[in-house]
Amino acid sequence: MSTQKARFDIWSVVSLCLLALFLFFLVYPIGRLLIEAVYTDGIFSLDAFQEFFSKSYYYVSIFNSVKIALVVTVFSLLIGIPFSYFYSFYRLKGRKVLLILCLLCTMSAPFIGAYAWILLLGNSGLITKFIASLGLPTVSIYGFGGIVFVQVLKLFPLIVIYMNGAFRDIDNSLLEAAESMGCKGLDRFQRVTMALTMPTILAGALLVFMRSFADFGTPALIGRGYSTFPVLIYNQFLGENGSNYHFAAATSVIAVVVTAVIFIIQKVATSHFKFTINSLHPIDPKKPQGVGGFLMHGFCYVLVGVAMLPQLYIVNMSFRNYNNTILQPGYSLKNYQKAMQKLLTRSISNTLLISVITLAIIVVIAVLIAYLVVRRSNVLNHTIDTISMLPYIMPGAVIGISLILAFSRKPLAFTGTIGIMVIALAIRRMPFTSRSATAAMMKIPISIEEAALSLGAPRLSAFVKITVPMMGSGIISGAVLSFVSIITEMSSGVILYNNRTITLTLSTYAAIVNGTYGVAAVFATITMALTVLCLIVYLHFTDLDNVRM
Amino acid sequence: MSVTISIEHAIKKYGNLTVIPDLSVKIANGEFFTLLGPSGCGKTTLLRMIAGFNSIEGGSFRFNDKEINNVEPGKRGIGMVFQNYAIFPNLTVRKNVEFGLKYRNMPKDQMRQEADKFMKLVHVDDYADRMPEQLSGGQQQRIALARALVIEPDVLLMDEPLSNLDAKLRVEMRTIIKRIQHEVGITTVYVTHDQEEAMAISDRIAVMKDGVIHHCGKPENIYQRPADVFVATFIGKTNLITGQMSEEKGQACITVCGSYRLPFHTIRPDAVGHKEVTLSIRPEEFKVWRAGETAEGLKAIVRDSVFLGPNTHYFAQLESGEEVEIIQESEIDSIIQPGSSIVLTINAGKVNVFDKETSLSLMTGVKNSVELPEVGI
Amino acid sequence: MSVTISIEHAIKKYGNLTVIPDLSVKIANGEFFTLLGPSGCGKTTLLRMIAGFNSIEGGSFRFNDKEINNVEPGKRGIGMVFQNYAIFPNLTVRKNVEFGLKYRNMPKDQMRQEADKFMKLVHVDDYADRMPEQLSGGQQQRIALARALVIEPDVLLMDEPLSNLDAKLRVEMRTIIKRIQHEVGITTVYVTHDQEEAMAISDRIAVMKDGVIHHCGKPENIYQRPADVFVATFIGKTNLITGQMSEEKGQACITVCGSYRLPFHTIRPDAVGHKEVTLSIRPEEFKVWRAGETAEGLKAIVRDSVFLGPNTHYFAQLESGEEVEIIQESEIDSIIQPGSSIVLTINAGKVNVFDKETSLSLMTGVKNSVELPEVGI
Amino acid sequence: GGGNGGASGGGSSTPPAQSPANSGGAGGAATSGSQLPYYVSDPSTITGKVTVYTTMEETQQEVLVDLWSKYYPDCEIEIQADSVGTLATRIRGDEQCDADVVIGGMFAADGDTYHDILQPYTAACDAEQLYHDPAGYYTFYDVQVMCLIVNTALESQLGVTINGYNDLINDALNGKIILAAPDATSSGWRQVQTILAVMGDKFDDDKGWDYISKLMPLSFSTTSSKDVYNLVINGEYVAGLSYESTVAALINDGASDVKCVYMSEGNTAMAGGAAIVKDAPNLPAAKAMMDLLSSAEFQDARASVSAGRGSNGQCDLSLCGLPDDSTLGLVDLDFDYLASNKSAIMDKWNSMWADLH
Ligand SMILES: Nc1ncnc2c1ncn2[C@@H]1O[C@H](COP(=O)(O)OP(=O)(O)OP(=O)(O)O)[C@@H](O)[C@H]1O
Ligand SMILES: Nc1ncnc2c1ncn2[C@@H]1O[C@H](COP(=O)(O)OP(=O)(O)OP(=O)(O)O)[C@@H](O)[C@H]1O
Ligand SMILES: [Mg+2]
Ligand SMILES: [Mg+2]
Repeated sequence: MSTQKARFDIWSVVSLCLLALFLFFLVYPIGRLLIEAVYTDGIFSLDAFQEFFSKSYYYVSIFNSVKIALVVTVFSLLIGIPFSYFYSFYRLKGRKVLLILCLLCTMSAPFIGAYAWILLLGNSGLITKFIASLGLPTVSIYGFGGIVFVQVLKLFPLIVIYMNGAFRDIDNSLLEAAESMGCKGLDRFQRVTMALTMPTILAGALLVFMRSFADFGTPALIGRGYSTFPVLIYNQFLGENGSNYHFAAATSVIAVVVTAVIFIIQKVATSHFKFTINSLHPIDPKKPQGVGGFLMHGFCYVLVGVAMLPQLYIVNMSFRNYNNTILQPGYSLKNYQKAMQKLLTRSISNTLLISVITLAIIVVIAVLIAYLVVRRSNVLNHTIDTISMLPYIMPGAVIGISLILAFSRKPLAFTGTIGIMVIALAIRRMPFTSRSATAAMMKIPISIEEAALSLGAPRLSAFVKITVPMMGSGIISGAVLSFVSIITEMSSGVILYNNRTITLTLSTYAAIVNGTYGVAAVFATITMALTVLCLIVYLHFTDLDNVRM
Repeated sequence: MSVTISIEHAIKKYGNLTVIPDLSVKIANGEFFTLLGPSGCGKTTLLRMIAGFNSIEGGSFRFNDKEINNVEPGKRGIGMVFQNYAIFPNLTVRKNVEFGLKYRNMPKDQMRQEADKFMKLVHVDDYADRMPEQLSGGQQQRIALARALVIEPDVLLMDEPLSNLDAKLRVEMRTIIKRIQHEVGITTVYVTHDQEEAMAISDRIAVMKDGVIHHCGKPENIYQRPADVFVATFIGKTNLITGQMSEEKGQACITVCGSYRLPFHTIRPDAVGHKEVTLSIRPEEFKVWRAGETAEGLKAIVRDSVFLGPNTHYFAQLESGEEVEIIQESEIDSIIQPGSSIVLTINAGKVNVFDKETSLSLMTGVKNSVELPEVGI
Repeated sequence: MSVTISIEHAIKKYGNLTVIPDLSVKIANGEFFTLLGPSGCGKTTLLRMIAGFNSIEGGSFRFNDKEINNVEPGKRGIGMVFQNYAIFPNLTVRKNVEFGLKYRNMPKDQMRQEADKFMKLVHVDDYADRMPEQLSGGQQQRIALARALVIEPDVLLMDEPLSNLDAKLRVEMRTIIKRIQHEVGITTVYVTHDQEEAMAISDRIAVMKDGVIHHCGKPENIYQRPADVFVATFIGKTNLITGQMSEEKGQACITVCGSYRLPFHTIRPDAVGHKEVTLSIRPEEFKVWRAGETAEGLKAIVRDSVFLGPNTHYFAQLESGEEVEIIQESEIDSIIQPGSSIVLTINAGKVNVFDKETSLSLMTGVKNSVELPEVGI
Repeated sequence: GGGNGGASGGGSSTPPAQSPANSGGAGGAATSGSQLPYYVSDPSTITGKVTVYTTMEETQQEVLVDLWSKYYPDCEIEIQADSVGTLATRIRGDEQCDADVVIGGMFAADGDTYHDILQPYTAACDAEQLYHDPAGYYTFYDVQVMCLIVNTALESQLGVTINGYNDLINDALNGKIILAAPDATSSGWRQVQTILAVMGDKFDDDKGWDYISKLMPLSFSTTSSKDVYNLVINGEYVAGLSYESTVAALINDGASDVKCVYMSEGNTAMAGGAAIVKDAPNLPAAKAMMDLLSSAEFQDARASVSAGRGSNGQCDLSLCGLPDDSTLGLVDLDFDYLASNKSAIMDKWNSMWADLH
């Protein structure tokens, strides 16, 4: 309601509180980073930027990163949307399993996933050798194609999860109306289904783009010297040869500008699709039949199967005998014993504690933001929205650094505590959840909420009792994604963690750094197991028909 | 192409709930066929089965001789107006109307023209480039109408397409629907809750209750000689009064309220006899006399009166305690005041008589058949 | 609590589009006030301004003496039935109905009882535990109704609450609405497109067009003495015929079709004079004579006839070429065949006369005021 | 205590400084009653917890933990391993950082890069050490020599023999060489130093860069030192430019089909070590740790499990089967030059890499 006159009510209070939170935890650290970028020895100077644009090997990385991210986004959409369509419109066999597996595909921690791919598809990888032994020509995992391949398999489930929510929200009678006019099959999919889910498709595309853009592990391992932005930033901040904060901060600022442009393009595109759907008649999934049904099952299971390969390989690795880095013959539980000495239990409990707290914070704030933006559209709330989106366009390491710059000195010394981990993760994951919540919110017709108000419900309880449950699909898909992301988040945590606040993913990372791959595989496997467990518990308490993910 | 629709022994269940137990009906090519019935009786359900959007638990649906039970909705050649409009929220008014034309292999120009024509017909041409959200309820409904009509389908299915329009617009729209339907010869199945509309627009009407067709026939047949008490009460207002039928020289005679005795010439010969009957007397079939103006008749006391434009309704209580409603043409300043005593006489030629036990009509002239109408339309 | 609603100089714009330019009206405490008007005239908009869901671009809205322009909808003490129902799709029928009660500090038991009572009233008690998506359109609409009524608000706002119900149910529901409204003394603003419904249920009606109230008054006033040509044509069917007014001894006389001359006693003295006028003659204000039965009158030829239950409509063409619609009580087997010549006479006491230029009524007895009705309700 | 920074070049020895901290330690009574070595402090004074930030791999950590626990059973040791850049960032970022010492990743050529987070200290065995930090911050325990890691199976498959840098310039090896980016990794940076030192006539001359320009098109660059040896061992690459110590350790661990090749053209050595973090919470333990690291006992123990070349002159190289310094053709490096020209060399490398790819 863009015309709603500004009234001072409970929502104004919420706005102000959110603003204060964001100013303190986000704007201030970013400000510190900016200062770092433009001051050399206390003097204002743009030398770092000058340097960046004077050397081709710096600025080429922009194009490389954008190119990869674009291609990955397109392919993720191309396979993610059909997957989700089959999942949502047909009763595929083993839907729950399919969904869980699909989520697991996104999960491997950076490095270890890409490393597993090398062991599978590298020059002397398992699969490569197998293909070669059949006398077939082999393809190389390295280079541009490899990065795209690995990232697409890792990121397409994000599209699936987003789209599942969007498909749930389509009112079936719209599809029927189209069909009654002769619009069917692929055509209907394009003109109606896709058009109605466009806001979600765009949100998903942006998400994948940003993830791909910020991915450090994959290009670092299989890029064959393909220089990308995150690698550049990472080296500047955390390289073994000492760090150049000044230049790294400047590079970060440039990265943020690039992603900001993409973000704005997406926002403009999305603004063309503002409409509401009142899904009183949700889609009723059909039984897949005949050849089509067979192909659908084939497509989904093969896709998930391929995407799961590195995870399976990691599980396998966790049982292999390792002498530190070197693989030995035979299987045992040695790695697990070793992992126990390496803070396994502390990692698990930290992971659960941090992810639950963070998730709670994120969901609450994201839902509030979504509401403010969609229903209380005004300058203040748009400012909040824009601010909350900032982390979207910031690589994780940049956020980590900003927090360190901001909160490592008294009286604001939060570093080294669980608190800072929660703050970092919350900041980093907030935009993703708030995007999906906003998309969900946009689809709810305002009259439903008005009905609640007219029945005497105070604004807040109308919101909690009616709006939030109706946003359900959007929120839950966002929350599930966030949960998985939080568990596997590494980049911002790497410089913030210590032994007291270590999590499973960071333990995986530490084990990799340590060269103990078997132990790393154990941590990765446990992470996976934990996630599966959480999802099963979640699915158990949710009626499958209401799994609006 | 023109289509005859045959439905045989159709069954519809939602889970354990049987909504349509066993329904058969034939709809002639080019016919304007209306489903009428109380809320929740299964009208939308039946319409959606014809369209192919609901599963069919039993029976066969045929278009001409082709069974369509398993034909995709998109391939049935139908146009549909949905009860909840189902306007595409992401498309402008024009795009909504043009939507179906894209599948008619029509040149762009002609498509635009056609869309323009229909938007004009339903008076939404001023809003062609607006988004549906910015329109009033009635305007949205008219878009749904234009969108279905513009494609000139073989079978037009409409679910309360005019429910949100005012009387003038309703009449105008139903005239347009009727005209297009007639010109193109579209077989049309229409759902409405408005009896007057059904009467005015339909070639035939099926009156349903709980998934069963109680009476299927021409509007005037249904109105004048309803097949059972439900139909009589559902179609138009009526007063049900209990009477006692007796036979006098092979002629039926009915006594109402103990004393008022009327000979009936319209009872089926085989139904004449001694039994309890239910009389259905429409409010306008009473004639009101001020006390004293006539001797024979039902004595009553006016309880209430409502002015309704051309007519005035009276609510009166008979001596037997039964309440009746009466409609008389309004006379300015001549409303009979509540409390007045009146005498009512009945126009026996119009009154319908039903067996009290079975509720079925005892009259001659009841025409009720789910088969194709004998004469062409 | 009881509430008087005063609206003064209300303005509503959607962007550049002014939907309501300047509207004032007062609604009395406990009054049943209906907004009537063609689709898109701004009824929903006005209702939503009263509810507080639309921004107000100008003017003041008051409940009793308190300006509510900036009061939260939830704090205005309103109940509302939305045109598109706005049922909570995530709650069962019962939960939908109970929703508003949660904010009335009612014990659980009583809440359940109240909900049960209202679900029964609107006949959805059988579906209490179903989700709304499993209900028919009319059933959904009734839930919306129950949900708004159960909280017994100070002000009840209803936007076409019965549009998807059949005639019987409509009458039943409107009786329930009226009864509850009356018992609790709720000030009610009602939007409908059904004139008969408006007539039957309302204490006062405002007839709107393009955001302007053309006539505000009691139902019979509006019907019998409409304030202008628009109101005359909108409320009920009417035939507009051009006539020539002349003065004879201070007495108005109107000549129609060149030859048929009628004295009028109902013209306002100040309006009597020589001028062109428009006569609004309702179909039932004609009397039909077969050719030869009377001498004075309008000669016409029957073009078409439609049987509509109690009445039959005739469409006839006058000698002047003007088309008129006539309603006569139906007689079985006595419909006048198309092509027959007839003569029409007019009941001059009922006919309304308007200035041809301004369209405004020239009659005595027009009652049109947006102020509070003088006598209490 | 604190050593005075001498201005001498790398590799030269400075006389042992006084070590005032541990004068009384040697006679302290350990529970066992046996005589403790002079570089071990009185165990009763070393208590609480010592937090070690380290770049050492797992086996080396184990050696350290074992030795520490043997002498200081009352002092718990907690280890966090990561790359030195990350560790340094973490120390800089964390006001309440509990790190006492940083072990590993501190090199003679670092200049003053880390001086802001460290404090100077001269360890007990300084006199025995072959290498000394002129600034007085670092305690060395390791001498780093470069090597090529070669996958012998693939080598013979391709029919090539790799004995030095020149053998890499061979089209048969195109795409089969892996090196670590010098701006991202210390091993990469060390390799560049070595190439420039041994391939040109003079350090950092055109001849050296000419070699690099031939090597680059054939190579894959990674941002992690580990990738180099892991991927050669896995058979992804034939040859990698790496550190001697890790490669030797991996071979000890059982890596098959790989060998450690010392470049026939020559090599460079650089001492690496540890330092005490500024304001270390447990300073006595930190000092004891430095003393221990400088001892031949630790360095030999480390060498025996992971092939680290010790910096203490009394170390026994035979323990880890490494060749003697003299066989490597070591060339001296000018650390000052390196420190001041590091970014110029990196830039040149990066530009060249961008041009050639
Ligand atoms: N959000 C909007 N933006 C622009 N115009 C609007 C918007 N909502 C309504 N209108 C326009 O305002 C006018 C009045 O709309 P309103 O919904 O009040 O009509 P209504 O009288 O309720 O009609 P109906 O009987 O068809 O529901 C219409 O012409 C409509 O097109
Ligand atoms: N998905 C469903 N699941 C269970 N019952 C349903 C479902 N849809 C409809 N029904 C029930 O089937 C019956 C018939 O519904 P239908 O929608 O056909 O009614 P209708 O005649 O169109 O009524 P209305 O005039 O109110 O729209 C109703 O009682 C309704 O409650
Ligand atoms: Mg229906
Ligand atoms: Mg409306």
